[in-house]
Amino acid sequence: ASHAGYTNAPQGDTVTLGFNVPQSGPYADEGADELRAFELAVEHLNGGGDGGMMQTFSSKALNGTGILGKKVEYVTGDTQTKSDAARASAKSMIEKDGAVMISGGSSSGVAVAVQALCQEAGVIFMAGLTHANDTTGKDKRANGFRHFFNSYMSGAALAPILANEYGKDRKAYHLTADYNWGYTTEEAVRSSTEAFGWETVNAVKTPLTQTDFSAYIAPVLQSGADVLVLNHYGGNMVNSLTNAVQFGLRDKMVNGKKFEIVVPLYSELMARGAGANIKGILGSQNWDWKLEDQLGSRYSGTNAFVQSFGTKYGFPPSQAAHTCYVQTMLYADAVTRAGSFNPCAVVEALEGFEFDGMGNGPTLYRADDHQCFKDVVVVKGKENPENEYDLVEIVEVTPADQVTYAPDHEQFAGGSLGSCNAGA
Amino acid sequence: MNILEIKNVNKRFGGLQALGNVNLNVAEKTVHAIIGPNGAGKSTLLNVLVGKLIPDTGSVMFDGQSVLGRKPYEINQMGISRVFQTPEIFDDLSVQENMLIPCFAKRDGAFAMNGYSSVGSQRDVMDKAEEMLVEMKLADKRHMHAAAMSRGDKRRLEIAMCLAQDPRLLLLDEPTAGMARADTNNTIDLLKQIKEERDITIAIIEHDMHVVFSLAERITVLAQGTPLVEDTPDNIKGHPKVREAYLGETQVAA
Amino acid sequence: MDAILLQILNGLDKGSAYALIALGLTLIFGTLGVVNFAHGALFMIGAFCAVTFSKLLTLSHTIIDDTRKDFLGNPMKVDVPYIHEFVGQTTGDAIIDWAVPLSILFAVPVMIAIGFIMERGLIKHFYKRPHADQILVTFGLAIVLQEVIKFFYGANPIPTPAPAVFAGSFDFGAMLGFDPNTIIYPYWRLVYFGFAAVIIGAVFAFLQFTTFGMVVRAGMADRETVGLLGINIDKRFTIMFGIAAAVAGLAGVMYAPINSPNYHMGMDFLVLSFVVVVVGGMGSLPGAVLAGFLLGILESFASMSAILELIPGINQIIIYLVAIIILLTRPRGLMGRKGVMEE
Amino acid sequence: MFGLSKRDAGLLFVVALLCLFAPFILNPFPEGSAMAQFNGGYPDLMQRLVIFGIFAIGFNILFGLTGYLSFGHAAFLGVGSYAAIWMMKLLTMNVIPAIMVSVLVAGLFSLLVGWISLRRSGIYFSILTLAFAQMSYALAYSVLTPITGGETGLQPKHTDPRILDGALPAGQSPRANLFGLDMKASTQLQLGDWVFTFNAGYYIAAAIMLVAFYLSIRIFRSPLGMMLRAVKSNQQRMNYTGLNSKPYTLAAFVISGMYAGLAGGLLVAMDTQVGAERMFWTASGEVVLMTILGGAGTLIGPILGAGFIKYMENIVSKINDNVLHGWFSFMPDGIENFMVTIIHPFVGKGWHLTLGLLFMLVVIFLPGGLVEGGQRIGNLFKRKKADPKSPDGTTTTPAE
Amino acid sequence: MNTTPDFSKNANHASTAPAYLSVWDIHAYYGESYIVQGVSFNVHEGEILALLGRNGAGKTSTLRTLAQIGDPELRKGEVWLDHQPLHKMASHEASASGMALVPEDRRIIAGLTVEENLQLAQIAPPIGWSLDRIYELFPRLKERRKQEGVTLSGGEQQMLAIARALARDIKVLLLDEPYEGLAPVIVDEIEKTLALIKSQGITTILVEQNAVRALKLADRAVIMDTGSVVFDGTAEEVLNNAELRAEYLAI
Ligand SMILES: Nc1ncnc2c1ncn2[C@@H]1O[C@H](COP(=O)(O)OP(=O)(O)OP(=O)(O)O)[C@@H](O)[C@H]1O
Ligand SMILES: Nc1ncnc2c1ncn2[C@@H]1O[C@H](COP(=O)(O)OP(=O)(O)OP(=O)(O)O)[C@@H](O)[C@H]1O
Ligand SMILES: [Mg+2]
Ligand SMILES: [Mg+2]
Repeated sequence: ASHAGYTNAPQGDTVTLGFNVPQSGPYADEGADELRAFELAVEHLNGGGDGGMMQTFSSKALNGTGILGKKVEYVTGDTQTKSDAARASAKSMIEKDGAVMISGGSSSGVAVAVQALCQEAGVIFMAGLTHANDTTGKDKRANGFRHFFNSYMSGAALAPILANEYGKDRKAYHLTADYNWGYTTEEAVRSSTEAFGWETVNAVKTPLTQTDFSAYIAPVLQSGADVLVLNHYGGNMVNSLTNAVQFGLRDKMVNGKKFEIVVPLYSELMARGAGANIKGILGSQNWDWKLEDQLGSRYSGTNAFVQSFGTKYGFPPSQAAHTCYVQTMLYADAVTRAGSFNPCAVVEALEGFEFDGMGNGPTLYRADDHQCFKDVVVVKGKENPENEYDLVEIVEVTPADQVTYAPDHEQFAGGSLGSCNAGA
Repeated sequence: MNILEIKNVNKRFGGLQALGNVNLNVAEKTVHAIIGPNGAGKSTLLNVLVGKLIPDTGSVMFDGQSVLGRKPYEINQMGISRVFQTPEIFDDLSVQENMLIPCFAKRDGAFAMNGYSSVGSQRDVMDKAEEMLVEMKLADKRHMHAAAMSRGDKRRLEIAMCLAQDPRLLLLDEPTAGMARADTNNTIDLLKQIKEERDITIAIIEHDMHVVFSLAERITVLAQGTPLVEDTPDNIKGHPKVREAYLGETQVAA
Repeated sequence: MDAILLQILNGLDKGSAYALIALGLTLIFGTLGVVNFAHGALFMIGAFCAVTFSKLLTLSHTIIDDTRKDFLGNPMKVDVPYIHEFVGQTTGDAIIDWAVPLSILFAVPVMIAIGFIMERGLIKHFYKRPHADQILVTFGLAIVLQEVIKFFYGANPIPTPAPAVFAGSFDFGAMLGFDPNTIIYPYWRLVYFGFAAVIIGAVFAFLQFTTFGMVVRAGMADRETVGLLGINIDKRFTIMFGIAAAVAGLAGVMYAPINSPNYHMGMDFLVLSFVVVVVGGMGSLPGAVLAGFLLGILESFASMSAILELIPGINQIIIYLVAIIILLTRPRGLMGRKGVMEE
Repeated sequence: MFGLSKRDAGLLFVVALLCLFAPFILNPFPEGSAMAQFNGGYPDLMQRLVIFGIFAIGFNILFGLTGYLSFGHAAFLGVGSYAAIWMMKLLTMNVIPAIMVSVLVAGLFSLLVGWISLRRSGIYFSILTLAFAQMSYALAYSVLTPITGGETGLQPKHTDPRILDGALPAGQSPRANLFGLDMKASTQLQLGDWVFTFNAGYYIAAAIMLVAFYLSIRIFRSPLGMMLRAVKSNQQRMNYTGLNSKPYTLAAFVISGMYAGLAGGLLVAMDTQVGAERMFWTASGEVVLMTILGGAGTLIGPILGAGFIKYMENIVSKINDNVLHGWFSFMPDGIENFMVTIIHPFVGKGWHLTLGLLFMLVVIFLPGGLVEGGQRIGNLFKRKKADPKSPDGTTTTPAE
Repeated sequence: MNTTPDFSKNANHASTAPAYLSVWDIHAYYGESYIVQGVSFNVHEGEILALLGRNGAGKTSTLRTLAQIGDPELRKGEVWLDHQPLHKMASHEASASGMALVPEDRRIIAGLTVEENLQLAQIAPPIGWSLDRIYELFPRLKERRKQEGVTLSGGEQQMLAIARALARDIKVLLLDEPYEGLAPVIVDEIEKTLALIKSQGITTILVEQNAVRALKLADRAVIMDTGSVVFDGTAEEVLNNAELRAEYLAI
């Protein structure tokens, strides 16, 4: 790969994308699902399979001949869910394999680290699963884009439904993972539930490395709280929820009300890990594979994606897989519309881009912070799941405008996109 | 002039009075032997002298300075070196390196941040170590791993290491135990010679009466933690109590 | 008051897990002197014994139910456990429900076998090697075991619930005259606590009331001499290893309902269990148990929000802080024996 | 030469050559060939190899010589990194102050930790160091987020003050440099199908590694080095020989802490970001493994061990099924699939399995680590000296 | 297994075989260092054999080889005790067959009390003297029986090491410098003990630097130098052969 005005300008008739996902560590399964989606996306871009969401995508630029006529190839790497390892892996994709775009990831720490790297190197970063506000808030970068929703949106989407289901006179107790994502999620859920009249009786931080949460769960009842909010993700969430249910919290009556547990950010894999404990618990998701079936064609694209993913792999895709697939498609589309792989051209094509048919309904890639704005799905653990992929039911969908915030919202303040970097 | 003055030293191990009111003076530039039955407290006394044990009561003065409460390395730097009952050497180092370390300790003191120049370039120390190796007939084993030496050789090495420091007081805990006869004799000669040449004081614990009587100018007999008698070798030999409690029949004859 | 009582109870329970894990480790590490980085993996394999056993019980054949549709619109496949056919649906479900306690029967032979194989095949050659080599080989082994489990079970936690009768919690508060719901305690954790007590007691009794413990301690201090006394120390080391593996495994089996097992749960506990063993003092079984409970209780206290407000972040570091303080004030931990791994 | 013995100078020379020609040595396969997957000659990996080499060299000064097994050295690396990134945020993107301050800060921190931890020896010491490192990690990840960036770590930003640097031109991100020479600056050399990349940052890091290696040889051969080995061998004898073992061990601890800080600073210089995971116990464990794997107490072993682990991590983890199919595509389909199925568990997401197996194989068959493997190969070529009775036969020279 | 060794290759030994303990052409290595270089000798039942030689001659190594410790490793040669092939056994099996070694550095086991050190010897059969009987011989040990073994004085440790061997039912006692570090009176005691042991039919190999003392007690003597046997004969022969004494024993 030599100079052509920007980093890793594709030579010859192929273009290389880098898919950087956790393959070891606690999120390895999520990473594996992301990778499946990436492979599917590449297949579709190169004209294989049934084309998936390419058929429903509102932009018709893509036609199954690769990107700008170049066959799409890809390299993979292991982020280990550590920012150092993720950067090392991304760098090898950029320096060794000549990737023009990096995508994937399953945590905000990794997303922010890799996004900064891509900014420096002059390639595009299409974030995978990252939910902390910072990714498109104080750590936003011109070369980075996030399709996934964020903590603020979770809070904004959940609060009205919580108030509706559990009443406005509730006392909440927060357990919060003691790191960035935890802080932003707690803040988002707190401020939006308090706006509906909830009282926050206590918020306790729990170490990331904690596995047994009994010491944190046990005092909850003593505090007089009647709702427990678990600002936890991954293994933390599985364990804290399991512990909470073990303590019988869900069978208790406090202040004359049934005790409730809320998990702001849901994921299918976590739900599977938590098993029966998840039943009846509310949370939010970026997307769910049943959206189109249950809520109609506003969410078109969903079925097309589920169909081709399910046919290839035998089970429905996770939201992590969905977001990675969509990000790949959006990138390819932006390149095609821009007519160039030049990152700055791609940035221009993506900024302010409005699209539909990718499973989330009408969506905007906002120019100010490179965050997608779309509906947020509020879900609940299913009482009688039919199989291990059918663990949640959709409660409601909060429309995009209710979760939209000003670019300079205080929860996102402190960063600046800078300008796009095309590299060498 | 006494180089070492031990006053009223007591040491208990649980119910055992290992040292009971030990008073003992060692005159400068003499060879003073401490003998006594097994478990009499001889090694314990040495442990007190080198700072390995702290006595319950009493005082120990070396050359007018108290040694109590000082760290072993400080005591050594004052001029007291000790050979242990079971050889204490640097097993993982070569014989030559074993010799070099005390030479460096002598030259540079308890700590020196000498991390840049190579060992080989320190000629003075290298020469001194070499000299001792030759003197102790260890020169041909120079590059041997110290752990792989036979026990007699280990002992010789340990003595050499202590001598290399030019101590003012040399404490020997059964230095010739396990040494072949020939080497025992050589060691006796060597110690005599060193004492003459370097004017040092030697305190020696030995069960080999041949060694004791060849070297010692004064002998203290320790029994059950207390000095029984202190006298010249000839008087000790004849002392009935010592014969009965310690020497037995054969030794006197031999 | 009730808050403190609650945290003591909590700590006892957490402590029983720590103590049990540390007990297995101290048999190998404190007693045999082998730095066993694979201990966490043994714990993890124990938990996966429970998972595997549940899976075996629910081994099914698939029938196609034309009346229902799956997510792609094809006819639904329904799994029917064989056990339903053998013993009928109700008994079958009851057995499946009791899978975790039942898997003890399965785990004990499996773990002992793993312990034997590991010792005979690998560790045996490392007794005389430097600790560094032991670290490398057992760490390698731990990774391999972990990856094997990951290969078969994936990285996601696998819910492994306790029998339904143990669901919910016991109200100590009400019993002791406090307000109801102030001191509650899950039944399964009471079971775990009791189980830990039994195992710890059994291991103590075995090592205390037989000469086995003394011989193994002697063998660790000086294998050569013990051999000279006519004792086949190799055999005893192997047995000891088997026991340690079984203890680790049982700790894992019973822990499965508390935290859904995943392939890296062993690594999560590894560092902690080393800290517990060392704080307890090398070579001391009671020390390890005591340290387990002590650290468990302190950790519980540090998680109280009143304390967290006072010293933010204390819950993150309490274990290490206490470890440092204990190791600085007591040279060999709480009850360590002299000369074990001090150089 | 340079005050080294011929043999040591030779070793240094070989390492220097390896560093100099690493872009060639690590890229033996032509671009686009199936084997190109194994090429490691791209800047990031080469930088990592030498930086972790420095880390391991330093660790070996403590562990290899004194036998004190620190399980918390990653903390010094992490602290060095944080110091460096703050220099870049506050002062300048020039790497010189960043690196110097990282060494200094890590040195001070290791002085504190060492001073406390060295009150104990053996496993008790290891656990003390581990405890300090884990506390550092936990605090950096959570409570100290305002200073460390917590989960998302720290990267230079436009908005940083950087009082010594002028304002950045639009569209430019802050880049680490050495008086204007960009760490990322690379030139490429194309020879037929082969492409070799020469990167400024790598050569700077490699030069620093050579200096670090040279200093470590000097320490090994110096009286200090000998005293440190004496600490390992018999501290009791040392104390009764009038030597205070404490400051010696502390010196080794601080030196190795400074090496770790240097490595941390260089990591930031090459890749301007820090995350707290850098201090997690597994990172401390990794340097232990590197050192043992290569051969603890040997001069070159730690560098080999570091290279081995980092190469595995970066190369094997990237081999996915797609690549495997590419390799075996010349075979009939059935055999191709079979081969892919066989190899699949060991590469890509299974790279840890390979790593674990290799750890075990190396330690079982090469008790002295990779260095021993090298010696065995060397012996194959040399004429066998068949005199087992010669004294040299029984000597184990502790170094090299 | 009960076959007698084939000594036909070595005429010297053919005449004395079959002995109670036969050591035939043993070669042993510490790693790659070749230390015991073809040692052969015979010991008859109830005999005391003095094994003498300079420091580093290989006496300890020979005893360790006989006890099958494994370090040095016996690579060639045979050791037969009462028709049992010791060279095929591990050290604990050799011990069960009646071989007992009192090592030169005593090897008292750290962390165990005096009494536990003795009890340890009585775990595996065959069991020898009772603790009471041992304490009768060494009252000092009885006094100190609750103390940790390694904190005993040097001489006390030596007693314990010998006592530990007697606690087992043994056929051959290998003593590596048992007098070392003992007060002369105690040496007298131990000598008496050895005579007593001999009277009970136990065979003894005694390694000792105090050659005169050893030879006075012994029936036969073997002298070693640099890993091989240089003399094999009666104790008297050595005492009477000034040349031999001067060359190898310096007496
Ligand atoms: N740490 C200790 N704890 C308990 N008792 C001890 C300790 N150290 C020594 N003793 C006891 O103190 C007594 C004196 O021991 P010491 O080693 O001083 O004797 P010694 O005179 O050197 O004898 P030997 O000539 O046999 O070496 C012995 O009875 C010994 O058992
Ligand atoms: N572990 C070892 N590794 C290598 N060589 C060794 C080892 N132990 C002893 N040797 C060597 O074997 C030779 C014989 O040693 P051994 O201890 O058997 O002699 P010895 O006759 O018992 O001497 P001593 O009277 O000094 O005890 C010596 O040269 C010694 O250096
Ligand atoms: Mg003594
Ligand atoms: Mg010997």
